[in-house]
Amino acid sequence: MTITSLDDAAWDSPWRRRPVGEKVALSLGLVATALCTPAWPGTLFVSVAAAVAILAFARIRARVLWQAMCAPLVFLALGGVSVLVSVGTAQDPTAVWWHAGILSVGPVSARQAANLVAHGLAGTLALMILALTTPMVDLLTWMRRFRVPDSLLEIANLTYRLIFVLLDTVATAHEASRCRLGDAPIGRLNGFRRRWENTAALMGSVGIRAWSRANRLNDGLVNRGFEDSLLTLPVRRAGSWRFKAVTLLVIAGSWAACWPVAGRLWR
Amino acid sequence: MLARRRKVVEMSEDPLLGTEALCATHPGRPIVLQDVSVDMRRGVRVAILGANGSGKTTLLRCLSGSLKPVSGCVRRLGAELRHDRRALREHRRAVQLVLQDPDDQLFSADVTQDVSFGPMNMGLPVDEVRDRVDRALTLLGADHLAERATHQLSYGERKRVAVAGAVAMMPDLLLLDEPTAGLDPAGVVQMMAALDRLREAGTTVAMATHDVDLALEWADEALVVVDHRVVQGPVDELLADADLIGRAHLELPWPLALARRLELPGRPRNLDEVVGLLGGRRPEVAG
Amino acid sequence: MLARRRKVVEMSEDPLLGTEALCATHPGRPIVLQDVSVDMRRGVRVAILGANGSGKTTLLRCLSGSLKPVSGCVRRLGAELRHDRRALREHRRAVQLVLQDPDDQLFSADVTQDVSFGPMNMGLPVDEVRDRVDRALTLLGADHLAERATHQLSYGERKRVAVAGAVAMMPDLLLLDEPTAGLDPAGVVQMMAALDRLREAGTTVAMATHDVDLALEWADEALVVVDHRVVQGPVDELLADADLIGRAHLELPWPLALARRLELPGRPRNLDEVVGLLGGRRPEVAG
Amino acid sequence: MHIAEGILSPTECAVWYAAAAPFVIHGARQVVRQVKEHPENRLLLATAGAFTFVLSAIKLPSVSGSSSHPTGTGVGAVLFKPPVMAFLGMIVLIFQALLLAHGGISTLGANTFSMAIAGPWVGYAFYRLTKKLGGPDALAIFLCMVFADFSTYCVTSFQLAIAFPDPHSGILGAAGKFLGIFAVTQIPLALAEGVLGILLFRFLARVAGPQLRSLGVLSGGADGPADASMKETAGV
Ligand SMILES: Nc1ncnc2c1ncn2[C@@H]1O[C@H](COP(=O)(O)OP(=O)(O)OP(=O)(O)O)[C@@H](O)[C@H]1O
Ligand SMILES: Nc1ncnc2c1ncn2[C@@H]1O[C@H](COP(=O)(O)OP(=O)(O)OP(=O)(O)O)[C@@H](O)[C@H]1O
Ligand SMILES: [Mg+2]
Ligand SMILES: [Mg+2]
Repeated sequence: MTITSLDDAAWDSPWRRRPVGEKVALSLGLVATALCTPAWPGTLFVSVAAAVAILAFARIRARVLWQAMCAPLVFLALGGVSVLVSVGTAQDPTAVWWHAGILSVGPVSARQAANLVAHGLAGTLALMILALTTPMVDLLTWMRRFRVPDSLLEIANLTYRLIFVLLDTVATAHEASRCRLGDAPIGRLNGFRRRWENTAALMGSVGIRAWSRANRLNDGLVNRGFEDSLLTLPVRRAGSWRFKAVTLLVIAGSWAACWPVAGRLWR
Repeated sequence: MLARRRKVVEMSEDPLLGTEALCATHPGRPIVLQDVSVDMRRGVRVAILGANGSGKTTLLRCLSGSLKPVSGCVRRLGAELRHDRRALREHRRAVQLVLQDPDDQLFSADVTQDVSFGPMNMGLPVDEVRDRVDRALTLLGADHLAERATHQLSYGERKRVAVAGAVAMMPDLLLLDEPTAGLDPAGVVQMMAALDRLREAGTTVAMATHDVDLALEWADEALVVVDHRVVQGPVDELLADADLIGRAHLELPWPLALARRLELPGRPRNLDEVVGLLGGRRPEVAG
Repeated sequence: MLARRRKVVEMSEDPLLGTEALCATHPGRPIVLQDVSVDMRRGVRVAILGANGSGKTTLLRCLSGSLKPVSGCVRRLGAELRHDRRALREHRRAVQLVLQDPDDQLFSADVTQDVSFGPMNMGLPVDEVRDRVDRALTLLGADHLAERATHQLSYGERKRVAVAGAVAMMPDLLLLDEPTAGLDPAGVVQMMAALDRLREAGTTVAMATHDVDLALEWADEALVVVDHRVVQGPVDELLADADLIGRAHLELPWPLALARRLELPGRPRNLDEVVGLLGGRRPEVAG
Repeated sequence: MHIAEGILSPTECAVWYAAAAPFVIHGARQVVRQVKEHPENRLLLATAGAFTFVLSAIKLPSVSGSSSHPTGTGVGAVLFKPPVMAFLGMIVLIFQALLLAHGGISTLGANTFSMAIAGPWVGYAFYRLTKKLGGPDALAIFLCMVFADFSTYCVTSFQLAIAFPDPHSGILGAAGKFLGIFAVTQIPLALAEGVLGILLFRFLARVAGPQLRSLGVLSGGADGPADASMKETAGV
């Protein structure tokens, strides 16, 4: 995955033109469901609903979703293992399935680990609905209605734009450095010391360029009449009652279905 | 004195924008422009030429009001430009500057939003803004880009969107800093065609450029920045002046160079005129 | 099959660098270059031409080893380039790429330090590095800049320092991405003179450019990137091919355009050749 | 190290949001004020945010070949002061959650607390302390970077431990486990960033000495508030 593949997917997604509120409701509604319902079967419903929404309705390619999930999966695996293996002497050695020295795996820790992975997986999938269909800027523009101060949103907006400008700079500067052996200097330990210095030089020069870029962008905006706010046209979007109804149904359904299986509605 | 007087009289005819004894520099630098008096008249295409670092961009920034001169002044329609917020706001509705690097002025994530920035700042109603955005994009031949993400555009596309952002403010005068730099030859032709459409729609255009062939072909007048001063005159005259172009780090455009080498009469500006001058003898050549 | 064979034989004569059935793209993008087989021979000046976004830079990046092809390969002196650290290090001593924007590759506070960046990474002794820096700066006509701070240089000066940084590595082949973009006309002439000196010193030079007049005048061969493929051939032949330049978003260079309009025989490459072709008739004109 | 979406219980999410809120609101207030006084600071703050994000695209050199990325909260704390970093850090965390799937929205409070509040404040405290004791710039910056990373790592481990206490040894035991597991990557990273910080500031001192001095980062200059000095550098 490259640093922009989620964003690229979001810009190209067929759900791009949906009202942001609808997508936020669906995505965060499912996140909340994953958080609050019992891990079994709540997280399963959420995972399935999210995956179906992303792959079937928002038509995101499975590869993109898989790439997006890689990093969180590593974290969940690490977290899962550390929770699964508990340390310390158990009061009742028969209550654990396996032990070696002070390490043991028992039903309690196993349940915890399963909970962690299930909740994490469902939550991340649910969040990906938003990430893969809504470019950051749409979200930020949408947040205007919550009376978040304009200047804060504008900073976030500019951050978004500058991220791409800077990524280009980093990529080209990095390449220029590699061309002159900046990443593979000759010397002890593969030129370890010089490599560090070269990395610092790269970061520093990108930082300085970023700084001057900011000043030039400011000049450019002043030219275009920038005084104290960055107003632009609001985007027109058509809401859909069907989408809202389905959202409500899916969330309420996942919740309700936990009752017969788990016997409770809270985790 | 007399020459100066004549200038003032001439300006009062229709001086869209001009400078008077303008000196300008950047903080902590020696003087960049000294005692510059130039003017841009409605409908006259102006090319600004000069060496790297001579001060073309500096001149444009003074004209657009974003750089305050050290002394002298900028005049729009005869009135001196003050550098307070009100006056500048007025000025920027009439005079728009497009910077060389489109990334220096595209700040918004999508194209329509970005182009709408200027008109929104003017406080226009939303429908009028939408209309202007559409028209600007159409003029630049960029309407198919309206829904795209800025950062996904190619360089040439970003450049056109940047110009559209200025055009949407419907200025009387559009100042462009190297609008064709980095464009492929077909892109240059398209950009020039867009500028022609603009001119037909009533906008006067001036541009800084390093391309002397293009300047000779397109412009009516040239401003040559050399040794901190600016020489103004008909483009073919200035570009035929060997002494001036030497001092200004320019080169003779090819039609003039060819005319000189062949000792042709007149100053052809483009291929057609060269062919016209050589024309009489074509049958011979073909034979 | 036969054509392929012939190619291999030809390459074995002196293929400094080449590609074989190379396909390349950027992560998450559709294919940029498809099935590209080109070669660059010692001493042959190559111009790379094409529309914005056609893939000129992408091709240069593949050739320099910094972009790994999707399939196919890059060959230096007949041997396939592997993309491991050792092989790349070897490759980069022989092939140097200078990017378009000099600010992307100036890392140090002063010019000498910056030019020494590459040689120091090669682990050369300090005296040798000093010597190379001096020679590189002299070749580029920039020795007077040695002591200056990088951020105080003008654009044209920064560009020359950036090239010097690559030259100091003494590559066999120097790849330049738009080395004349943004330079004033005199700066272009100087840059081209520096490239000539480099060539005399034994370095083969290839450059991507949008300036068809310059390409016609300077280059021996052209690589035209069009529709994801690359056409290789003598520069005057390719640039006279109306169909090709139409598809590649190029324009006819003026000497060829003039020759065509006047139905002159041959393909003049520059002013002198045009004058030569027209020469017989000069007295008439003067008369 | 970001806590993934969904794994904290609703109560913990709420608690961490509440813990982070005062810092973020304080930072946001400062930002709003700065921007009102100097509209151009918008661009500089956005650049700082973007730069912090983009740092994750730069790989740190390593002997082994495994890759890690600098987090840069220490640099931010020194250049922009911790309150501003609390706000910028949160923005960057939102971007990371939605652009890179690192972290999440329900865990945003927890992540903000560890990365954008604890890290910068602790790092900055070490930085000020070293300077006050007359330590050299290089040491101050090294300690700032190392402890910014280190405290982030500790806080995250405790946040996870509270969420998943060990059945036998309780929260402390769980904290030990998480600290142990993450130590493999986080301790070398912290030290690496410390070294990188020194090199970075040495580079900047050569290339942009006057600006840094006016920001009060290097010794021998005025120690002005961030907004005033940002204006100064903007003019250079
Ligand atoms: N922001 C700035 N701060 C300080 N000096 C500057 C700044 N911008 C330009 N200069 C200096 O002012 C002089 C004129 O620069 P300017 O950019 O106007 O030249 P130019 O004619 O546009 O050159 P180019 O053809 O390279 O674009 C140069 O010496 C340059 O170094
Ligand atoms: N880093 C990148 N990531 C993704 N796509 C890229 C990247 N660089 C280039 N591209 C895409 O690859 C294609 C070829 O780009 P390239 O830069 O090679 O074109 P070019 O011929 O050099 O154009 P120009 O004349 O504008 O320099 C373009 O469509 C561009 O959008
Ligand atoms: Mg300029
Ligand atoms: Mg290119």
